[in-house]
Amino acid sequence: MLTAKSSVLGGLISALALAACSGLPSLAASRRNAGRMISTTLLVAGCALGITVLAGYWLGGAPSYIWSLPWNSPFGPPQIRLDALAAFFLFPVFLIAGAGSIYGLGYWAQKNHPASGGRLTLFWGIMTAAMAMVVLAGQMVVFLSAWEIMAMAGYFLLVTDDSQPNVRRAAWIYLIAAHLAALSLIAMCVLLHGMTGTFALWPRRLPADPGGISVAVFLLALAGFGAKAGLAPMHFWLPDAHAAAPGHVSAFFSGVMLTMGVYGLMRVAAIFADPPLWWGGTFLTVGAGTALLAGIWAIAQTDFKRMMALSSIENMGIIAMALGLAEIGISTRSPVLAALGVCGALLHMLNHSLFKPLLFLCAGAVIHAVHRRGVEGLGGLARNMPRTFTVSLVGALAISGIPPLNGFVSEWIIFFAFMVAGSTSGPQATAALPLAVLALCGAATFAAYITWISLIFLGRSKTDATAIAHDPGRSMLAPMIVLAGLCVVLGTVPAALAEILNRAAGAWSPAGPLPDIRSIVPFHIFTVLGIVLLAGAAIVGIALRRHRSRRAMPAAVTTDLVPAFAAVETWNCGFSPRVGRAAYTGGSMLQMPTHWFRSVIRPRWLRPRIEGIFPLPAEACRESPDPLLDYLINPLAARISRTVDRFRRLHGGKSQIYILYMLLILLILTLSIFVTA
Amino acid sequence: MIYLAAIFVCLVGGAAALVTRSDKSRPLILPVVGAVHFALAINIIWGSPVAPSYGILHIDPPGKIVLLVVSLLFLAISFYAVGYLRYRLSRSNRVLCFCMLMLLGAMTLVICTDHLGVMWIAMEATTLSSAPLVYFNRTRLSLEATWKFLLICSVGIAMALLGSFLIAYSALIRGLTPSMSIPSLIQQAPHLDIVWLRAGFVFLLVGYGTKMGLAPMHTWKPDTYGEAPGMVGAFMSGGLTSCAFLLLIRVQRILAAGGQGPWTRHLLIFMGLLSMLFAAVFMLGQRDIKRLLAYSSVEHMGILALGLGIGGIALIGALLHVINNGLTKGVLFLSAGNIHRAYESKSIPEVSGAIRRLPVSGTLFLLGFIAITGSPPFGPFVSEFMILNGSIARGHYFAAVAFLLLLFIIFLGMGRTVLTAVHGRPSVAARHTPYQDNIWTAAPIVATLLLVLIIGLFIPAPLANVLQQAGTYMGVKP
Amino acid sequence: MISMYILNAVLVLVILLNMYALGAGRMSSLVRTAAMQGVLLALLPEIALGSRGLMPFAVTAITLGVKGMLIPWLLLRALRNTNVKKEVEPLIGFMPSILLGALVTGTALTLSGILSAPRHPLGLMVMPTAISTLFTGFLLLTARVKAVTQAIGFLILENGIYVFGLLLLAAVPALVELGILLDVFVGIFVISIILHHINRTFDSMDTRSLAALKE
Amino acid sequence: MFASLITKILDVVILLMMPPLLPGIINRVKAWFAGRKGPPLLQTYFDLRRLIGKQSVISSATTWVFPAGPFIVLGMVVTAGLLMPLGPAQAPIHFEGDLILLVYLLGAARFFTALAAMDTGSSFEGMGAAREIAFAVIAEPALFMVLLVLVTAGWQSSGVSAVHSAAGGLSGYLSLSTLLLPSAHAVVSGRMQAALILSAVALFIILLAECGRIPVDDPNTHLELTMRHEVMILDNSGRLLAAQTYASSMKLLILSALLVHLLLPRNAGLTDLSVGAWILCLLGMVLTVGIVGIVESFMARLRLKLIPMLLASAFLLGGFAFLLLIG
Repeated sequence: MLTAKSSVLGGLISALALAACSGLPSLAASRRNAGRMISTTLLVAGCALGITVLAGYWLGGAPSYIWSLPWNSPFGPPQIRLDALAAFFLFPVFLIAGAGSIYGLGYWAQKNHPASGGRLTLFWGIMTAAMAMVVLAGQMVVFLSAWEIMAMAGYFLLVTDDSQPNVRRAAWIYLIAAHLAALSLIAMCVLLHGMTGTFALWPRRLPADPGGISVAVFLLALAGFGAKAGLAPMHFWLPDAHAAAPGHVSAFFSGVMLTMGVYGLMRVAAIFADPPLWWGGTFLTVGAGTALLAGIWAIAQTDFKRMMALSSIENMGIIAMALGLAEIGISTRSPVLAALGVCGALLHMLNHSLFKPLLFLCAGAVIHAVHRRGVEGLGGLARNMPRTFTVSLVGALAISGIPPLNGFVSEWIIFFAFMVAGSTSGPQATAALPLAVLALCGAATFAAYITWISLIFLGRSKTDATAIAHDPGRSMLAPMIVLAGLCVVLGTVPAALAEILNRAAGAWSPAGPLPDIRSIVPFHIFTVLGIVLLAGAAIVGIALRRHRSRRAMPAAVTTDLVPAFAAVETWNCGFSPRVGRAAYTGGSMLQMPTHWFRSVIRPRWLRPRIEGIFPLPAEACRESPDPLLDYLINPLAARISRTVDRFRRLHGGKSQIYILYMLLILLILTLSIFVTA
Repeated sequence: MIYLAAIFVCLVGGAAALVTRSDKSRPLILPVVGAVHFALAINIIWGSPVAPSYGILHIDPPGKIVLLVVSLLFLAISFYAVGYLRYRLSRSNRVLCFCMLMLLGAMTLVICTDHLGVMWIAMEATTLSSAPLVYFNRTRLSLEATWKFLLICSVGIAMALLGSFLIAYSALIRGLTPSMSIPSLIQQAPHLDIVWLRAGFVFLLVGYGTKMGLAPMHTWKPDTYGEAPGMVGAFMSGGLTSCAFLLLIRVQRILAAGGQGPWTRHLLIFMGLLSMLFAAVFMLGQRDIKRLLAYSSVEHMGILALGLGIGGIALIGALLHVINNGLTKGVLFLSAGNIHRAYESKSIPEVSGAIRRLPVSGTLFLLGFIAITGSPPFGPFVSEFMILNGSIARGHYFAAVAFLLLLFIIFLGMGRTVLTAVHGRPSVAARHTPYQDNIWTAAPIVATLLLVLIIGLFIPAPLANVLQQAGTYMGVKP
Repeated sequence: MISMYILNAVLVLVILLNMYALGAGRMSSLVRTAAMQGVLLALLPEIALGSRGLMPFAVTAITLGVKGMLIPWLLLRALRNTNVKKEVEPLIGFMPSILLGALVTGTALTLSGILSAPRHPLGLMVMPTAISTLFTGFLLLTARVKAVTQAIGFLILENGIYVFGLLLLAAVPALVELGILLDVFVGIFVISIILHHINRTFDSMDTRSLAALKE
Repeated sequence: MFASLITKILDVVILLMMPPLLPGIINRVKAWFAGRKGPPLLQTYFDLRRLIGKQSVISSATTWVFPAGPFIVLGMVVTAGLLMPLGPAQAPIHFEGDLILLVYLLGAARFFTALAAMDTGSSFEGMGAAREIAFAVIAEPALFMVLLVLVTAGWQSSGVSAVHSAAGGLSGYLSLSTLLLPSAHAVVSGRMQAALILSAVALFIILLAECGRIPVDDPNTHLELTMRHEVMILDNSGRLLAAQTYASSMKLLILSALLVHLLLPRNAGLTDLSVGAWILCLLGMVLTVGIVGIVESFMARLRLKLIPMLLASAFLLGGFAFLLLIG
């Protein structure tokens, strides 16, 4: 007789094992497509099993389980724990891993990439299992191991195309950040162990910390998890990494790996029953700073994968802000604020891991179709790739928070939380000020995604790169459609998640139960609104159904809603109508805000010299590399390596000098003899 | 006389190597001796609950750990050597095989004695028997490396001799009967003269620290490991240095018994961090993969010294790290040796795309790098985590911060070179060299890496048992 | 008592030889100085402590043979074989070297009361001599250019340790003592062989040509 | 119940009927100041009727986004309007947090306007869309700041802090219909009045920007380079143009209603069916657009690079108002 507990454990372990080993067939038969198919099937089966187990777990009331594994380790038995919060973070792991691997069948087809395809599949599976393990870990060593395996697997996914120097460079920077994060977390765990005397994770509701260790724990957690989540200033690895990785890997990174940082931050935020107010304040400040910077940087990008990566950073900042509000709610004993904050953070996390992978998959589909990454030179793809266009539009609308899509619901909750925070008396009301950042980010996201959608899909093509483009195959399209569907469903029926949110928030809350989110947020109104808006859109759609005009005009069409369309060229002030190149480009579309914020964005203008009476054709463009990397980290690294080079003379090859070193150290140590202990 | 048997096996093997004529069949002696030695080592370590003692021959629990590493590593290297030497038939391997076995014998003697004088003799013997190994390639550079190795290690080992004398002298000056046997020194320890005892420790630290490769006495290491064949580097950096560390553990125990524990700990932490700092500085921008590994060895010796200095759980961590470092260094040096063979160079940018050129060795090298930089799920992570834990538990916050920072810098330095070497595309010249991975040169590395992985996942009960013995022996409260 | 006089006289001689070694300008005289020092030191236990049995006597005999004849012969051969310059090339001049050596020796002699064990049968001179000799060895190792000089420096360094070891003859079993000596000899022997190889390969003894391995 | 039904119907009627009047008022005011006779007050109604009857001209470069855009925009704006109390009574739809939805719906309208503009592939529409979305980056935070001031003022004047109340005790304090309709029992301070006036000034600037009026945009000129909103709908004709024009005038109505309600005395205690109050509100809106007309008569369009400054000052005014309120 299996108990519910052991069946959940068994199911999860099998799901993880399936995922972790799924890459082996593909690696073994790297020249054949069959291996890849088996691998993908295994992975999808594992993910489906995981989701099924999770569903059963939710239906069973999401109790808190702890398992100790019979295992010999110097740090006590490894533990796995599952509670409502962990289960909440597990869902996107399985979903995106499964969807992404199916997408990868078409995107990184085995027949085109026999060597790297196997590797990619192998590390995809390992990454999936490791991320699930990060969430499930109930002991420091298990957690740190899973964390590092995740980071390393991420590295290998990133260097899938390692013959490209820019890919290697991005992967290297990623690895530096990942290692920095891992070391911070190791230090954090060691300090936590010093504080609690146990290796178990995660401690909850500790009484106040009399020593100052909790400060270090908090800051290290912020650095470690913040680096993974991409909170500024530890975000520097993120844009390049996402831009360099294959499409579905970027989706995986941005949709799931970043949320592992969020997960850790949430766990750390719940350590103390009565956290100091500055914890929440710090989350809020860091989150606001991150969101603001990333939002502004995002609009300056012309490489749309970089733009999406920056928008991921921005969303992580928003989540951190919401978490900060929740923490402030706990500190100020305001359960309403705490519930709003944590539910906003959780829901936005979930939403982000639906629409951001969707957008990356769309971006990947476009790259797959036209073989270029920038928005420049594209346009008019909506005609060649109508399905991709539709799902991309859904993604862009969702991330811009347009009702009735899912992004709207979570952003609404976070705005709401801000307004609640602003209504307290006392200085903590200033916590509402970052509301402006959230609004600015919303508008910046708008701007960035309108630009992306319109320059790629709308208007006319600027070059003939788009001529051969077409919708991708079924294996790529299906995951995109599923994700887009989920965006719509969660936007219209958010109430379906209310119970899950309640439980996850309850599992998080370090200070007693939180109010039911349904009593604060009018989910049913969103549903009504969603149905009305969707119905309206459907009516417009039906009414606009084109049919041939009875009149004899060529290409003239008419519809029920708008009579007698006359199809002509766009009015262009009398200029040659078919010149798509005169239209706005990625560089020019958002030039104005880029110019306003140039002191923060620090764009590089590459302007040609135009001289003479008959100047040669010239090109101008703008680059917006990461300012932190460009103006701080790289120069610093160069300076350090120069300094280090000076020390290398110590090892100059002369044996006499080497013996002199021995004599010197002997002298120094001899002097220490006379130091009394 | 199981200890003598273990040493005798090496001597017999050495003699056989000298008389064997064929360069092709001679290397086969190595695995045979390795296997017998390993069996004997297992017997020594786990054969009886209390280690037997024959006069000056005795093994203490930390020695068991080192013996395990040395024997295991030699076993792996001996199989590798068979494959490796097939590619080096252009020169006689008689001296190489002979000296490898002598080295093993000397190391066994170092481990299985409790007399400071004998330890010194055996240690000097390791220096002498490894010198011809370094000179195996017979190039100008290897000659220079041998010269420096010999000179610096000889001076260092002379200091160690002086240190041993000084410790005995500290008894003499108090009117006690001088002795160099560790049990009697431990007995005398509370009555020894503090200044001379400390002086003895300083000289022993510098002396055996030289053999270990602690900075700033590490100067021979990059030259030697850079010029010696990979298998020699593996054995020296994994085995020889561990033996030197074992001697420091034993000496530190005498000092601790004399009430000088805290003072020695400060010295050891200082030397440990200094070594890590030197390693970090020289690893940044290091383009030669073998020299890089040598500095990594300096780093890990620093970590060992640090763990010994911190004590408590960190000491257990250091002992575990002896195993992890030894085995991982084996993986790294052996795979680097294969890469060196395949590229006929050991520096970037000549070496690039190793994963494409040598799928097995390249991957192993990369995994070894991941392991040695302390990433889970490999063993070094566990031991480094224990050391870090110990340093926090015992209030060495500065050491903990410095440790983490230096680990990060070292990761940067090492990663840059290793990743450049393994990724990318191999040059045309490198694609046309004769070397290809084969079962002899790849399987031992894979097996070693698996062991490192196993230790990272869980500590097998027998090993945990020995670690616990060592902890109790060193006075670590559980 | 007479043996004490002889002992002290020999030790003073050893110190003087140190000074001479620091000031020696020709390689061959440097080699001979070291050899002479070795011979004196080998004879010392027999002189100072009287006969202690067969084993120590054998040790003395071997030491005499190796230090007094074999090693000087090896080193001189290495010097004779080549067209290397026969002069010692100092990094720190001869006079400063002697002054430094004298300074350390003087300090050690001044502090001999503190450094030495009370009531040790060998008296107060052993410790200062050991320190002086050790320092001389280090000075030759670090302040001379040629590889051969370094080898000689190492030889003198070992002599210093040997002097110190005289204090502890009782503590060290004869077998161990023999082992130590054997190791020292083999060590120097190997060094000589390597020197020979260096000589052949580089056509010089100059360590400046041995500085290719560096960062 | 009956009263509320009446007011709701009244609200919807005003929402649907009144918007085209507002541009007419502005034009008349401008004409009066210019000493011209000006177009009839109801000119926009005539324009709309005529446009609905006309045939559209559609570029062949477009996709379905172009013809659908104006209708989606209209739908979004109408929905937004249903959330805004136009008179002294609750809006037809009101719930906790509807003010956030209002901003989002207006944002969605902007999204589709810009998207439909970009669908033509013309560089002129591109220019308009680029400016529209760029200005929104600053205008949106400013608008939210004003709303934050409104919420905070509403809570302070109610004397309850929902943050400290236990589960589910928000009772409508985050709804426009509660916040904008002052109750007689409200606690009012001078600080609060000052903050509300400051934010009203900010809102007025936002209104000028959002509705494309001088000094941010010039709705009358046909020099494409100076325009923003008009240039975005340059290719629209027939019913598409009608939908856009109607939607933009409705946006003007919504924002001016918000402005009027912001300036109502906080403790006025208006009742649903008081005719005087209804007239007061409607007159307020007329007055607001009248002021817009006056501004248009006396100011020229600002240089493009100064517009962000203007919007940023609106944002700062809102921020100051908030700090004043909580200080």
